[in-house]
Amino acid sequence: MSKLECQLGKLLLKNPVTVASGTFGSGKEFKDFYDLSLLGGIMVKGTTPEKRVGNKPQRLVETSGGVINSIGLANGGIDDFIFNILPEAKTYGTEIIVNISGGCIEEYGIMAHKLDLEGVGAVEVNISCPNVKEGGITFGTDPEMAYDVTKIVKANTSKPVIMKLSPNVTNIAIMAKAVESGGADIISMINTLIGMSIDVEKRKPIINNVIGGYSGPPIKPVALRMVYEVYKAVNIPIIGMGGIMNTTDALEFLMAGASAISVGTGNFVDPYIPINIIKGLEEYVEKNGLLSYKEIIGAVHR
Amino acid sequence: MSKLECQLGKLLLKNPVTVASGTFGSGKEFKDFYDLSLLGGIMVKGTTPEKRVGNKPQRLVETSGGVINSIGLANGGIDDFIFNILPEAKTYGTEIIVNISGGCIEEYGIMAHKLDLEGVGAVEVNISCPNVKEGGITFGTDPEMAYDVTKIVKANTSKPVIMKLSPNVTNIAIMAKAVESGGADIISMINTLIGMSIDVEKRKPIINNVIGGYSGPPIKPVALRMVYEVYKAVNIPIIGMGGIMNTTDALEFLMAGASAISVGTGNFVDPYIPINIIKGLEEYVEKNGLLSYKEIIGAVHR
Amino acid sequence: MIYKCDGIVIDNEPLIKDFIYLMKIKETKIAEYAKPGQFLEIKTGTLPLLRKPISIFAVDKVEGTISILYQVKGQGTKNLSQFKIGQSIDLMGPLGNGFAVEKFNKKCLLIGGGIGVAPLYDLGLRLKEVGNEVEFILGFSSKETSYAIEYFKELGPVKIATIDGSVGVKGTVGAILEDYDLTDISKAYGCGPEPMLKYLKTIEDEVDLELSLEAYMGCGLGACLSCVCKMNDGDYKRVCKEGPVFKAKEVSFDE
Amino acid sequence: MIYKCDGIVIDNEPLIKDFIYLMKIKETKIAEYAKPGQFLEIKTGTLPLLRKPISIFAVDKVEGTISILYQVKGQGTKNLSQFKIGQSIDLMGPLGNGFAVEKFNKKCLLIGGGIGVAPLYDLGLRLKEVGNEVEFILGFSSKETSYAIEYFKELGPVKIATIDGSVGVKGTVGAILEDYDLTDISKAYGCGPEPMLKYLKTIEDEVDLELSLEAYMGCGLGACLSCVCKMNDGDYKRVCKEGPVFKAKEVSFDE
Ligand SMILES: Cc1cc2nc3c(=O)[nH]c(=O)nc-3n(C[C@H](O)[C@H](O)[C@H](O)COP(=O)(O)OP(=O)(O)OC[C@H]3O[C@@H](n4cnc5c(N)ncnc54)[C@H](O)[C@@H]3O)c2cc1C
Ligand SMILES: Cc1cc2nc3c(=O)[nH]c(=O)nc-3n(C[C@H](O)[C@H](O)[C@H](O)COP(=O)(O)OP(=O)(O)OC[C@H]3O[C@@H](n4cnc5c(N)ncnc54)[C@H](O)[C@@H]3O)c2cc1C
Ligand SMILES: Cc1cc2nc3c(=O)[nH]c(=O)nc-3n(C[C@H](O)[C@H](O)[C@H](O)COP(=O)(O)O)c2cc1C
Ligand SMILES: Cc1cc2nc3c(=O)[nH]c(=O)nc-3n(C[C@H](O)[C@H](O)[C@H](O)COP(=O)(O)O)c2cc1C
Ligand code: FES
Ligand code: FES
Repeated sequence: MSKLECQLGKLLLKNPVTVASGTFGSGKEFKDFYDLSLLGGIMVKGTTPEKRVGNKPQRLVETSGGVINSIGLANGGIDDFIFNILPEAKTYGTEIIVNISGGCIEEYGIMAHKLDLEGVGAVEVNISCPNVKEGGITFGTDPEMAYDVTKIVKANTSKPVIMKLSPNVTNIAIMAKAVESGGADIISMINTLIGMSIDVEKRKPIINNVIGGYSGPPIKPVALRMVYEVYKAVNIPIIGMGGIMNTTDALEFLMAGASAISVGTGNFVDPYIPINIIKGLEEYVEKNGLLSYKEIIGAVHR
Repeated sequence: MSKLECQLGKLLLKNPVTVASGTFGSGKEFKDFYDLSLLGGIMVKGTTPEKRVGNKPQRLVETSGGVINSIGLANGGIDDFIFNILPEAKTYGTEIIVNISGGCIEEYGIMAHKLDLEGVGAVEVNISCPNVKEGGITFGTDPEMAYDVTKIVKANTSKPVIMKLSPNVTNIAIMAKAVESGGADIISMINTLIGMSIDVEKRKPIINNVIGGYSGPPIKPVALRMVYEVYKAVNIPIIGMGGIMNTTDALEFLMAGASAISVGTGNFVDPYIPINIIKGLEEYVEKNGLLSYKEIIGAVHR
Repeated sequence: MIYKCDGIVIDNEPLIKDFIYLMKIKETKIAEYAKPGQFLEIKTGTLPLLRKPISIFAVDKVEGTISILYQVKGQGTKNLSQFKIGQSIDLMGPLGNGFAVEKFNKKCLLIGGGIGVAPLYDLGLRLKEVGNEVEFILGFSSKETSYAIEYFKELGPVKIATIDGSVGVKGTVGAILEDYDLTDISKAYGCGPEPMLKYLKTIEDEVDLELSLEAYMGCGLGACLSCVCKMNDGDYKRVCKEGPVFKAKEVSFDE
Repeated sequence: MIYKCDGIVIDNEPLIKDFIYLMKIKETKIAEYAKPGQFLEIKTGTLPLLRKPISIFAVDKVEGTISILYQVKGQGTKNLSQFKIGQSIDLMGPLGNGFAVEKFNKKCLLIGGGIGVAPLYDLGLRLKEVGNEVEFILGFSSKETSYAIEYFKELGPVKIATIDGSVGVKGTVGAILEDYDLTDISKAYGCGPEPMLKYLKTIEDEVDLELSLEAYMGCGLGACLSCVCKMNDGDYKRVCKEGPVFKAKEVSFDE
């Protein structure tokens, strides 16, 4: 057995290095660089029940050493994903994890049901999008709504369910416990912080949507802290992300309590970061005489 | 009248550039560099009812382009401040704004009462510290507690009351409204994000207290977004801070809705940053033919 | 095929100091596959974090080099200007679709504004290689801020417009196009600032026109969906993947 | 008086490449006021964000220069090693209290471990200037990683200890101190890694001893309270302000 083999509940990855939703397309866009089967898994770009054109540009800007984006979940809709993207993606030889967003609880159920298909490794549930019915409160900030979303997704799929937590909350442990008690198999975290950037010449926000999701190296300390807190609060495995750029960053997340990690914004800077981290972890495990990388999961708690 | 004159409710500053609590000592430490009377105001290091030695070191570390600190409110206590620090500070020719932290609501009242003194320009209330009585929930994350703290401080002082908001909440606008309805004269924001950093060699958190407050350039996008949201939510003036390093950063905060700004971590990098920003704002106002810098407050909302 | 590789800087000269630079890079694989109108994503330093999209100005497939023409705007392009000869430079490319190059009946007209002239040199060269005649209309703000004109003159006649009239016709490229006989032209190409592209759309019915667009890019690979531009059918397309070159009639600059 | 000023690098030579460097900086004001044991806060580049505390190794008050001896550890000290002659360098100083310098009855003993030797050169020089005899005990890990010894030899006898025994006595400075007759010594000074300082505390009753401490610093000015170390009375003191030099008996290294 490989020393990097990664068991997340019933989801088995060949290694703990995945790529984060929205930063890796469906994988196709990175095929020229390396064999995608090297990856532990691919979280594909978020899908929604219907096609969405997304927000008006400018949709992304670099600021403060990170990136703010407000893509607005542009995608062809879940059916387009199933018929036009999944057939190719499932040939990549890595776990395809489908990231879903709904506008109401029922939509999450419908999407989960549609995705209960061969070739789908797991469902990752993005609860950072606003709930239209409940007047724009996001599912990701209200523990009861997060619980309900988890329940309905679980009820509609046989796949492992990954609940993706938003960091824009007062108490991340409460959110984690809510999705755990809803039956979540895995937690992935963190989604983007909400940020803003201003063009002082134009006296306008740079992102057309005014605010957007802040990601990249600057958010790492917040992400690590939250992984640390959630590891103490729940018993399900965590996929950690937020500013991971190299092996040291990945080790920090593992030691804070993540069982696997995801590279997001890093893919824009250097598409080889996930591959370099896989190599780096292999070397780390050898150098430290570990039987499995798992020995360091949650190491700072001991 | 100077084009930088800054009126924050009943608090009048000669310009909108202040220095943030905990990053400027009591001012004395920076006296060699420039005449402190140039500053709009000084928020002195946080004081508490009793002397506190603070946390065990390591108390601070640079990470991800910012800084994490966990000083633990080390200070000589409010009486020491009043008798040994204030007499000198009030000779600096700038507004002395006293930052206070209590372990329970009553303590805030007591401190405010003690500080109702000549030479104190305003009281800045730090509500990010945990409430010991209520089991460690911080005043800064519960709107009702924030309201109660504001009320008691207001009842005990004739000075302008600045409520300092923590960014570690789901909804900053609710917190802002709570302190506004409690009678706050001014809001200052943001305090630090909670972050963590890990030493992968030692497999231990770098900060002895495990987690700490994350400040500096990386938190600017989050701070700007929150100032933007709070500006829409309340009618009292805002002192904006979080990663301000230069005039452009300061302009971003003013345009997002702040009426004044504070330089924190920047003072460690270059003690002249506040002075450079004052000059920069003067130039900006001239170049753009403004009658007062106030014309750009909240500009992005228009 | 997209490559990520370390090229070697073999020249990095200011055409106008602190403003316009021409950099030549040894990188055989990208040189081999590059088509006119394609671009690179260049890592310019530790910060900025993101790579910067820069068009390919010229390609020498024999010596295995590519050249870029760039304007110093912010930190990223400033970093570029500080690369030394012999230094390695982290590139991704060639990216995007590129311009359509074929043998046309009549002449080709290449219209560039400011740093938008960059992709037109390689385009002109390839169009000539396959047997076309090329003409250029280039717009700058003034004589002092005009550059690279001698390169374009190698390939065909060049008409210049400057806003202040200090060289050529006074005004934008529009001032030249107004009186231009487009019936002589099989195909036109445009690259430049958005106001110029908007103006060019007014001639889209008179001549077959391709425009190269700019948009803020996250990945340059089609993955992040940040670089989209509006199409006439209301949909968005990715400038880095379906573009940067679009048929003028496809795109919409309406708000 | 603390100054923030731009010095000019007039020398920056590796004593051991990629490891130990000696930099000389023209900066008259700081040179004028610097006392032995004080330090500078140096801005080494855009990142790291924070300034880096570095001791003053030597001062030439006549030519108005200061020298620093530093070890490359991470990004900040790596940046330092890349400064070129003639480049300006953003300094704050002189900071901290410094060592007590006066005329003593008997000899002074200066004990340094690794890069902790840095402040002892200037200290030795000033002690001699006021009429003392000085002796050094310096500890390194090996011959290859020992440095600057010739500078100390100018000032007085130097005893060396190395962990691997490749030069001098095998072991830490403790291996020399064990057999050392401290009755000859009026005053001792120590600077080095924490284990060495802990060891030195075992001789604090035999000789009047000052230790120079290290702590992670935010401001270097006494404002942030991050750099504290524990005192014997349970209180904390700021290494940047009340220190970096403390009486050995004052400090506590207990957890
Ligand atoms: C397909 C394409 C080809 C280009 N070809 C060239 C060329 O050949 N020569 C040349 O000089 N410039 C070219 N540009 C523009 C160039 O990318 C920007 O000038 C550069 O990114 C500025 O970065 P900076 O850090 O120097 O300045 P900044 O201060 O960061 O930005 C200045 C302006 O440049 C633009 N910009 C910044 N970052 C990006 C980004 N990641 N993606 C897109 N635009 C950005 C924005 O409009 C911004 O307002 C091209 C752009 C695109 C999209
Ligand atoms: C009063 C004092 C005097 C010093 N004098 C010298 C000297 O003369 N020569 C010399 O080579 N070194 C000296 N040091 C140590 C020097 O400050 C560190 O080696 C340097 O800061 C490392 O920074 P870096 O970015 O290269 O490495 P990093 O990788 O950032 O850090 C390596 C280690 O250096 C220490 N360090 C990092 N940042 C700081 C900081 N802001 N404050 C304090 N310690 C830090 C930490 O222990 C860290 O683990 C002194 C330190 C102090 C406190
Ligand atoms: C351009 C962009 C698009 C994103 N789209 C999605 C998405 O569709 N669904 C989702 O759950 N997260 C999305 N994210 C969040 C990332 O998956 C990730 O949680 C976040 O960026 C933090 O990781 P990083 O700092 O490594 O980028 C997106 C992030 C970026 C930068
Ligand atoms: C070392 C340090 C100590 C601080 N101490 C206090 C404090 O005592 N009271 C308080 O309200 N805020 C304190 N803060 C928070 C700052 O006042 C400020 O709100 C925060 O650092 C964000 O601004 P910045 O990014 O410009 O530093 C402290 C910050 C730092 C870095
Ligand atoms: S830049 Fe990412 S899709 Fe075009
Ligand atoms: S480093 Fe700030 S008080 Fe010493």
